[in-house]
Formats: sequence, structure tokens, C-alpha cells
Amino acid sequence: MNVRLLYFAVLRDITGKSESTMSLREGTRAADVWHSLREQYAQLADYRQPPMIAVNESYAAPDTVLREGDEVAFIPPVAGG
Amino acid sequence: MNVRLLYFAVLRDITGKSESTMSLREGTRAADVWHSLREQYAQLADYRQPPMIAVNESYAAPDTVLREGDEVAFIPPVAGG
Amino acid sequence: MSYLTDEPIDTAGLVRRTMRTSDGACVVFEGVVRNQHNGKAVESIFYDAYRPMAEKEIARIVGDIHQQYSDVEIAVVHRLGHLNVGDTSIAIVCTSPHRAESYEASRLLIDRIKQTVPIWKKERGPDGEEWVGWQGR
Amino acid sequence: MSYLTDEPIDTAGLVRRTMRTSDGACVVFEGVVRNQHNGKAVESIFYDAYRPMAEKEIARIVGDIHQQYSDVEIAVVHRLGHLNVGDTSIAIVCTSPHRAESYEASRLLIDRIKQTVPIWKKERGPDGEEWVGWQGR
Repeated sequence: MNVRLLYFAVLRDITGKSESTMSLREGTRAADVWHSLREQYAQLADYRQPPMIAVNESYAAPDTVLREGDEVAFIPPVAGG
Repeated sequence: MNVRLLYFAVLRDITGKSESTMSLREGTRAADVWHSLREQYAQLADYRQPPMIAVNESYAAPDTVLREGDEVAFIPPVAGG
Repeated sequence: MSYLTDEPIDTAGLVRRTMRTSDGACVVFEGVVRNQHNGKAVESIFYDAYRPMAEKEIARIVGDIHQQYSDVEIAVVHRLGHLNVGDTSIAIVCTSPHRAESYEASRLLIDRIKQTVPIWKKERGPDGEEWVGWQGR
Repeated sequence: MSYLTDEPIDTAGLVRRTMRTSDGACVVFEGVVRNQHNGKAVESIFYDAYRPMAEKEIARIVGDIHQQYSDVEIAVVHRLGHLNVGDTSIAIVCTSPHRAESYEASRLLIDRIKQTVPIWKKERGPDGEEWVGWQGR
């Protein structure tokens, strides 16, 4: 199955993109996607704890099982206001 | 001795003036002035307790002894803001 | 500078003149003439004041709050005379590097101004007019 | 209506559109770009957002506060993009018949918006630029 990843703020700077599509095995959890990003980007390697996670524009737990077509975004520490 | 009385808000409406001069015996206290106003104006007769009192533009206690040339104002319940 | 005015209050201008480049927060309180009070319709209000004493009282309150919250820059303007529903009667601007102090200072300022500053209002409505606070004594 | 904008925020217009004739109090919070942060000079800020989610989060927070303070009318606008020192990044307007509710609602709104709405800022100064909050993790 495929999910759509969105990158914001520092994560967009680190990955150099604002979105990508990732092919996943059934049963993959949101936190697993974070760990695969940590393997790809050296600047994320130290961040074992994923940041906050959003699935389909709502906050979701790290162990959320992803489904075909989900939109997934990792939310670095927010600083609005 | 003489003091200058200032009338504001409801007290100006009741007395029909914005200021007056009153001749007082030495030793007269601020509250005594209030009671002489109560005798003059029927609408004040029921108000045994004087409102807040200002002497020379600062709040003062009812038993403040007045002096020649003092500016005295009775302060009805304030409603600024 | 005077804390009292007979003209409409220019809140945006007040904010502009108060903000410093080190300020990250601005809390503005505006008191506005409502269309009713204790269930009675209000059409307009006349604000009266013991002007020189009101200036001194507001200055004293601003000084106290400034001493308690030294990071907060403060501006206060109270309008007097005839105001209609929707008109701003008082504007209080507090600016500071961080927001907590401005919220607290703002709240204390309006509470204390309402308690002791010699300003009065006469409400006018379809049933006549009355000085607020006098009837209830 | 959108809670996000790429244009300068018109706070006075926001107040005008929010006030009802039954409101006697208006509390406005403005967050403003400061000239420093944790002792580092700041020249400008770039605000980024996960826009559709930020809209939903702000709507959710406004809905919660409105439920808790049903007398309070609320308007929120957050600006995105490049802002300079002195520019308003967020304006929160709360109006109500009496002041206590507007003060409380205003404070809760800004606290909650800062906690969960997916908006980020990159500070730019003479020493370079950095995403606020990332370094400290």
C-alpha cells in the first residue's frame, strides 16, 4: 500500500522536499515510517522519539496502523502565536 | 474659615451647582459638611453615611479636619471604565 | 500626557505609540457602551469626572502596576462626555516581552480603575436617565 | 472563514466585525515579532504551517472555548510567511457583555493555540537562521 508523506518546517529543510509517496507493508505503524526517515537522513538519526504525528490532518498515536492512501505528517515542535 | 465644595454627577444634579464656597468653624470635619448638605437637600436626607470624600484631590477619611482653602468633593459611587 | 479625552479613542494609534521593538505581546482592553444594563435598554451614556483627581488616580494606579510589572509598558485613555452604544469608553494597552505579564497587568488596571477613579456615568434609555450606582445605595 | 492569512492583520477591522451591541468588553491579544529571542538578535521570522490541519486545530480550539464561555464572541487570525520585527503574527479578539469571560477566554485561546496548532517559525538574525524549538530537543 502507499501513503503520502508531508514535510514541514525543519523536516522540509532536512529532506529537501515538501511531500513524497512511500510504499509500505500492511500493518506498518506511523512510528515505523519515522524510523525509516531516520535511516535515510543523518540529521534525524539521533531523534529516536518521533515528533508528534498527524494522520489525515489529525493528531494520531505513534502506534497507529496506517492504511492505503493515508496522509502522514510528522509535526516538529510547534511555535505558532 | 472658607472651603470650596465641588459637586459631581448625581450631586451636581441634586444641588443644581458645580461648586460653592462654605464658611465653617475651625475644627469642622469633612463628614460634618456632608450632614449640612443633607439638611439643605431633601434628596440627600436618607444618606446618613457620607459617600467617599476627597480633600484637595485625594481621598480622605470622613473625620478629616478641614482647613482654610481646602477643596472638598463628595464622591458618589464611581462607575468609570 | 492626559489619561482623559473628550474625543473618540484611537486604540490602534495608542498601540503603535506604546509597543517597543522588544515587546512580543500586546493585550488591549476596551470598555464599550452596551445596549443594556441590568436588563434596562441603554441608548447613550454621559461620562462625568472630577478631572484633575481622576488624572492623579489613574497615574497612581498605573505607577503601582508598573512597579509590580516592570517589564510592562502601559497606556490608558478614558473618554468623557456623551457616548453612544458601541463607542469605546476606555482603552488600556499593555505590552511586554512575554504575554503573561501583560494579561495580568491589564486585568489589574481595569479592576482598580473601576474601583477608585472619580468617573461617573449617567445612562440614558427609553425609560429616562439615571446615575449608575446611586439608586442602589 | 479562514483563520490563516498571508497579509498584514487588520486588528481594528477584526474588532469591528466581532463586537455585538450587547458587548461591553473587548480583549485583544496580539503576538508581535520581537527583536530578540533567548538573547539572540532577530531580524525577521518565516512562519510555516500545515495549513488545512492548522485551520482545523484552531477551529477545534475556538469551538472548545466557545462551549466553555458561551457569552464570548471569538475571532482569531494567524499570519504566515515572512514577518519583520514589529509585525503582528496573531490577533485574538474576544468580546462579551462583561470583561471577566473575555480575559479568561483570550488567555486560554493563545495558550492552547501555541501548544498544538501545526505552525512553525524560522528566526533569522545576524548569526543565521533556525527553526524555533528544534535545536532544544
